[in-house]
Amino acid sequence: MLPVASLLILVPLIFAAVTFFTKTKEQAAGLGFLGSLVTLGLTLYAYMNFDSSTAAMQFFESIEWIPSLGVNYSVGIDGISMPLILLISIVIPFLILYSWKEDREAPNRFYGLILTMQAAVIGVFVALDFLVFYIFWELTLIPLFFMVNIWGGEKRVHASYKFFIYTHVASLVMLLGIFGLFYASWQQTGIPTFDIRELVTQFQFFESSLLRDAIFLSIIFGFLAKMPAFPFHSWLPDAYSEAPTAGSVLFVLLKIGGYGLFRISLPMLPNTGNPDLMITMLGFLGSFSILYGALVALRQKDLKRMIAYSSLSHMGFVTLGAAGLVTLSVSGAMFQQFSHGLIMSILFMSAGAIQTSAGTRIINNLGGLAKKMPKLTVVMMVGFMASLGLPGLTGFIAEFLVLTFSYVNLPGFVLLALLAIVITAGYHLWAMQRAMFGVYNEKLGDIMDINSLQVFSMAAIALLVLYFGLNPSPVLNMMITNSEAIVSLAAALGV
Amino acid sequence: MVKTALEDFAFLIPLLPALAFVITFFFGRKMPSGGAIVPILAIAASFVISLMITLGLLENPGEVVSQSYSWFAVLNIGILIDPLAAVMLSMVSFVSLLIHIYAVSYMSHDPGKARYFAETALFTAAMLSLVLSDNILQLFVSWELVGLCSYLLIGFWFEKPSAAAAAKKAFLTTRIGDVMFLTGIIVLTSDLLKLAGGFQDGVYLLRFDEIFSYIPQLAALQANILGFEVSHLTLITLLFFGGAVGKSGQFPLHVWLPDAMEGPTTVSALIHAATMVTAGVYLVARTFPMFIAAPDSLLVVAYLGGFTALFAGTMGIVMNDLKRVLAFSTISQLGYMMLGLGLGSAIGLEAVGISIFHLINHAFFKALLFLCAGSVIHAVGTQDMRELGGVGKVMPITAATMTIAALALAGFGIPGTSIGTSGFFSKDAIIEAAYLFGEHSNNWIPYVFSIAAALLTSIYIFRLIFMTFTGKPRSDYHGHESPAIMTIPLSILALFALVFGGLTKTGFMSFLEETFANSFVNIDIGSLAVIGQNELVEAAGHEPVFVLWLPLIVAVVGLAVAFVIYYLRIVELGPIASMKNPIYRLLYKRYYQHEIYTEFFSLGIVYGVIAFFSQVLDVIVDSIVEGIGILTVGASEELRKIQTGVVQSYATAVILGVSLLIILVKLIMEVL
Amino acid sequence: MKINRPLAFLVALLFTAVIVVGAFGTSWNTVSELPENPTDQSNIEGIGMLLFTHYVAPFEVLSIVLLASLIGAIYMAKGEGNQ
Amino acid sequence: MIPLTFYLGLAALLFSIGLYGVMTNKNGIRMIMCIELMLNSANLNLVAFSSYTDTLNGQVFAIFSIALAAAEAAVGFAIFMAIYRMHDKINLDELNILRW
Amino acid sequence: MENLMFLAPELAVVATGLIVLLIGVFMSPQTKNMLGYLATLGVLAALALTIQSFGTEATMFFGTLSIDALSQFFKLVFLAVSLIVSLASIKYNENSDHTEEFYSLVLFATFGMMVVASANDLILLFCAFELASLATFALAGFEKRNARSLEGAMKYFIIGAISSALMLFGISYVYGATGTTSIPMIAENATLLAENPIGLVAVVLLIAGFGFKMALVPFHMWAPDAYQGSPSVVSSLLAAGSKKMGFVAAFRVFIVALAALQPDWQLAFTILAVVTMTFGNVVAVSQTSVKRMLAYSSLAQAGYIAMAFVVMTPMALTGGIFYTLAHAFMKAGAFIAAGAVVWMITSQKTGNLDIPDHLDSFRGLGKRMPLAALCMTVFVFALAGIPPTAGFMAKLVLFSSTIQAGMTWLAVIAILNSALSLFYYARLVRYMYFLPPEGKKIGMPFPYAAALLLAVAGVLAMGIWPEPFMQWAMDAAQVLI
Repeated sequence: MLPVASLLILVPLIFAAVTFFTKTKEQAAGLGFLGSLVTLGLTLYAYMNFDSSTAAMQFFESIEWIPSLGVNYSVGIDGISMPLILLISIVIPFLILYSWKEDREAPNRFYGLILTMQAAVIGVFVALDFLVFYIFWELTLIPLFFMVNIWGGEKRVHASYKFFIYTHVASLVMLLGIFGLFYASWQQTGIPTFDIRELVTQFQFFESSLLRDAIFLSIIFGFLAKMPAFPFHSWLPDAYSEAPTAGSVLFVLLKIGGYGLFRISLPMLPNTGNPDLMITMLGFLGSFSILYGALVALRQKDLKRMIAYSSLSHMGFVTLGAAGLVTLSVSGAMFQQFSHGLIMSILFMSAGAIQTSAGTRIINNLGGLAKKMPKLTVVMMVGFMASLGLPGLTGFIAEFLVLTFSYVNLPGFVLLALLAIVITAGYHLWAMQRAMFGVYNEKLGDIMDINSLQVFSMAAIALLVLYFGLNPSPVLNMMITNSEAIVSLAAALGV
Repeated sequence: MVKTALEDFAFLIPLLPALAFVITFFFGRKMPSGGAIVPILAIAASFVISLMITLGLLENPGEVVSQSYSWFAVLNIGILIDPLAAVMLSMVSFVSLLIHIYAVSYMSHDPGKARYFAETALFTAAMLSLVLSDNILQLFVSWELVGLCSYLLIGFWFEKPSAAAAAKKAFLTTRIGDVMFLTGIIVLTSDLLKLAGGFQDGVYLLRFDEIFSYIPQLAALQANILGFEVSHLTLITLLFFGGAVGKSGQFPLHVWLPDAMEGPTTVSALIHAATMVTAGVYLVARTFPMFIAAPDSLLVVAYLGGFTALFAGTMGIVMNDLKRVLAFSTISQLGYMMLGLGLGSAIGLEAVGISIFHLINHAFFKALLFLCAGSVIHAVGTQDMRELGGVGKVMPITAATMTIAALALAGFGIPGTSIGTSGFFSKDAIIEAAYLFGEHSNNWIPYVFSIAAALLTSIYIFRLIFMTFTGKPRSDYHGHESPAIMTIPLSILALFALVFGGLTKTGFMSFLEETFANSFVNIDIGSLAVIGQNELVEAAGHEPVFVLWLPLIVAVVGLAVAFVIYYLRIVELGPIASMKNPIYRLLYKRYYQHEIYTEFFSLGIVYGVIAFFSQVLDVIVDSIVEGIGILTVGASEELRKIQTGVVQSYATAVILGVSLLIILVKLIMEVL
Repeated sequence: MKINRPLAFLVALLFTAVIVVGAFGTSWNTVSELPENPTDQSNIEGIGMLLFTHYVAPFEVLSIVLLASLIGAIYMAKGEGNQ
Repeated sequence: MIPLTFYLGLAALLFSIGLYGVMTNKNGIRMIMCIELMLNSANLNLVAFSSYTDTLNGQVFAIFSIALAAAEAAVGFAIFMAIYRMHDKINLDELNILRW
Repeated sequence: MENLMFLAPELAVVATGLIVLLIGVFMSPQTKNMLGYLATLGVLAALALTIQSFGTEATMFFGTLSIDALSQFFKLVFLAVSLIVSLASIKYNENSDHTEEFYSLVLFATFGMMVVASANDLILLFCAFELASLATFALAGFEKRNARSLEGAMKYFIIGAISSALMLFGISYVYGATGTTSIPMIAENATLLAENPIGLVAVVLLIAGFGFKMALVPFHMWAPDAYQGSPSVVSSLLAAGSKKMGFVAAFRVFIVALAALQPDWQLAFTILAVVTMTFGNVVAVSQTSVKRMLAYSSLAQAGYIAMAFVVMTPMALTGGIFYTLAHAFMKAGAFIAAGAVVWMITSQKTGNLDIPDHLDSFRGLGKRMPLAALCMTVFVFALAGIPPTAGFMAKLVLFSSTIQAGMTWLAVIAILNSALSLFYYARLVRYMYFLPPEGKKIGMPFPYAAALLLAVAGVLAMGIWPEPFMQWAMDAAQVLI
């Protein structure tokens, strides 16, 4: 058996390092593509050998690292991480293909950063030690920062710093929580350890409920700000919309916030001082994010900003589903992460293509693009439909599971979220109507449709959206297995 | 043996059109006439399979086709072809087939015809899949797909801003209903979870038989909404009905339907007759056991249906657009169907029979009406009735078939016999049931609604006929009769519109009554009605004579009015039909729905107020973050000035620092 | 404003006050009588002894200090520019 | 016998005078003189304590500190000489190109 | 007779200094380059001797000198810095006639710091402190034709002299109250200090004296100017080396000698730490001179390390001590990288010659001097506390210890500061890699390259395999408790 978990980090990292030293655009893109393909191969290998009937950790590796602090390099994959690894491994090759023909400065860095990002994100997913987790968590910041800062739009510098510092603060607060967890457990057991699962288990034995609440809140703050959820989302519209297309896609692949929610926060939740309050808080943040994101998206003039707010709205489902704390609502939330990654990739690629071709993203300055860009229109339509939760596409499965099964515990919040569904459909269709349909805006001149590589990569992702929308079981089953483990833990405590 | 073999092909019914969609979408452009042959063959095959299954069921109604497969989690996909589904399947595939054939010619000049045929194939597939769902989720999925296809097809000519807007409107309006439907499913699921005590392996929670088996418990659950004690079942069924209201264009979510004619006429035919709008009626029929067991639900259905029938009729009589008149007619007729279902509170399961009977008949004559209208538009190039007139002379077949359709719509026939148009039998059945209901509960509102609507129906449809086909041409057009490929479907439909009702009148009802008592589910509607506090009465048959004749009389009166005004033209309409007349204006403006719905509610309240304040909130949240940044940079610029560069001031700082530190520490220590 | 004499005065005064309050507020541990060494009025010998025994290490370090300041001073003061 | 606090008060005063000088003088030489004053006031403290505690360490320390003060002054003067060569004056307050 | 073998590292350093000085006199400027290598070798030997003697414990010279884990650890810090600086200075002193002065001063300063690390008597401590100061005064002004260098040296000197006067004044009170200058003896007799107001006065005066070296606000005023004005290699020595001398002295004097006054100095350090880190980070945001920015960042880092005095748990002390080593590598390396850029600008005679370390000089450095840019990136990310670098591990231990002690508020302040620092560090990286270069590619001189790689190795080693360093730091912290 290959040490897949480690290889999944190492391979993209090595390819990234090599890519940084390439000279031409073709070399950089080619090498990047190769690296992402190898990673995809490894991921598929892991997926094939993955047993989705058990919630236990698979492909487990552990090496002692800093014994005096109880830090180990331990990695593994389970049903929470596998789908997300799959997601990023699938999208990155297509992302590279999509960007292949674009001309830009320093392509070697561009592709190198994409692979670095991939390695970092996978690192977060496989890490089983808080320190390793945190290290990769922080590492994800760097590629994104530079993505926005170098290749971004007009306000890129501002947007990149805002994102960088905002989420860094959030992750530092999370780090504080981790410290608290670490020391409290150390005091409890007399043995220092940074093992995620061990610490999460120890959490329930801490005597002070104030301490438990403080730890829980500070850790979840890091996650919520990363996802993001209202009201910690301020960095999102700027960063998403100023980033280059690939950067925006990398942002949506940055599923580490939600991942942390499932891996760390949810198992801790039942043991907090006042679980009901926490659940209510999460449920509120989730459902309010959904509604609020949709409402604000409705008023956006910039296509990419609209998509960014729609992303905020969609991530609300993750929070809401997690708060639902029913097996299927939690699975739905996990599936929403997966689905959101695919769908938003298409949307940002579409917006990027429009920006490149038409030179503007302001919705009212577009119009009738469907005539000139029929291929884009088709793919974009699939993306939009998936985004507004059309059945048969992944978005629906996730939203359905989340809404239906969160309703068991959180009926009020689900109703709030349901209100947003019409609005979601509204802003999507309205944008579509203004940008793509109607009379062609002659001011845009003669514009080109997307190139064949772009068609291929976007269509491929769209097909995946369709495939997993029709047949979610390949990824959903493992999510269910793991959510069951999480929920049964909560159920045992009577929450 | 044959029957089992047929069952195995049931999955092909929606799948073949879906495959046709894929093939036509990707390769249609390279095929002759946009690859129309692929969907036509596929739908033909679906029709054949449906028909054969239906025939098989007719022999043995108890043995329904039921197949279930696990989809994801505890949910399944499956096929359920019981009598209700079977007739729907046959009708949908048949009408859709005819429309497709017709469209080969109708769309022959359109550059996007490949896309057209692909989308209509998908539309049909979605509708077929909706009909044969054996669980509520799959039904919802198909339901939404139907919505998507309607969006695509209404906006088929997307370069026309009005088409794009209409498509969006259709999708959004039905979406409101969809959300209610979804909410219903959510409430239902969560209730079922509670009642079933969690998930069990192999039990598909949302399959209809599962759902129906929990009806008594569901009815017993009470919820308190705004101070009213409401049974969960009532809540769920009303939410379902909300979905049906959206899809089937009932008041107040009917506004999308008149605009939906922005698409090609064939699309309108498909939407109005076979596919989309009937879904809502089908949903209520499908979950009828829940409705009848839920107190008050059917009453709501009946009132709303009756009201819609009348309400739409009032608008129908003032419209000048050929297709728009038909659109309002559809809304009105759908109102009848809903009314028919709603009357189930008195007549029980028979309601499903009469309602679906009307649905099927309506499908034939409404498809015919639209296709005829399409034929006229195709030939003449305009759809404004004020510019038409005398078309009958140039398009005799079209005129004849359309007249038949109009007769069917108005419900001409001889009571007590089997002679009559198909619309006559079904509509009269509903009106009679309404009478029964009135007699039974002393509540005459539905009956009054239905009679009034029948009058209006007759007026507006004959107004249409007279304005279009008779008299002199009112504008300069060059019409010609449509080619055979268009007129043959017209003729076939006309035949059905004429005789289908009479032929199947009795058999149809009894066949449909088997829907809820067979190998899949076995429900005693009577006991459910008791739960729902609905007292059932014995079937019809002893109504007074005037009840039987009144609908016909009303129809004839309507015809006469239209004849006098629009054929003989002996009444001067000018002062009445002017915008100065407030009633006319109100009707012509369609009760100011656009102003209320779009401009006031959507743009004003939602976009202007709620979304605006959300955006303000967003700016505030963002300003806090930005403010911290600006503050830091400002502080930095100010604080660096402390470092003056003069060494003496540095020394001062050091010494002051020492003194102050001592004092500060001392003070803090004293305080603590 | 490069040099602010009143401020400097106040700061110096504050410093004095703090020190004086600190020093005067302390009950110092002092011998009752100043020590008298009858044989050697000064205590050079004692200091010398300490310098070369107890404090030999600082003494050695001091030699390096002097050397270093020598080097530094000579280097800095040497006016190569005028040569 | 003179109380110890007299010495301490004197030393504090001398020290503060040195401080005041450091804070107000422009001329580098004067500043070094003020610094010497401060160091010597500390020496005064040391010697006084040495006497009043009957230990010799303080006096040894004072000797060390005198030597160190000399070395410090030497380096200081050397730096000022270099400054003088460059600017032809040693008004330290005028050297403020490095700031903010 | 004392076993001088314990002092072998110190002797090696001072002997090398003397030899360099001596033979330098007789060498022509062209051959003086080898002096640098000689000095480097000497430091290397001392380093080897220190590491070899890890674990030994002894007190020498009548208890005035103590060799223990703490002193060993800090000797390691100083020697490491000295090694990096000596190596880099080979290039700086190329073709200079004053190589011997430079190296002997560097080595004597290093010697002074090493003695401070093991000083167990205030007299020795003071003398050695002065040695390190005096040697570096001259070094700071080593470019005596450069107005900035001289101005920096002058400010450094004036504030340094005032501080040593303050320190001496403080020591005199400690002596007066306890009657002794020996650190263990003070600890035994500190009751009088603890009970009287003079104790607080003495503590603050001592803090002022050490704080001058540590560059704690408000005793930091000289630091930005001196760091900016001095030759980069000297800035490196000041920021990375002599700053740590302040810390080791403070560790010994406060934690060991004045343990009885812990409430006083703990409070004082609380104020100073918070003010220092906040001030340093906030002001660094608006700096355009990279060396000045590094100076302010150095302030901030001093604030972090000072947290060890506030928290005072074994973990915190371990963290603080670990941090000093980490910071030594990071800051030494960063200043040397800045020095390489300054060299590039001045030797090319293009760009902002007036302020050669201006941010604009770093434009496109990734293209002009790839190695320098890469190393600088590592250093600034380490300073910002981005894993997997020494800075991260150091912050991890230090910040986490505040949580352990229940001082969440302090951790929050530190963490917000740390986040703020990202802003200016990231800006530097952006200039280096993502702005177009304003000149051609320059070959990297070997000494700079070697020094930078050495520092990078240190930073990464501590970040990736922190265990041995952590153990040493723990041992060192054990001495204090």
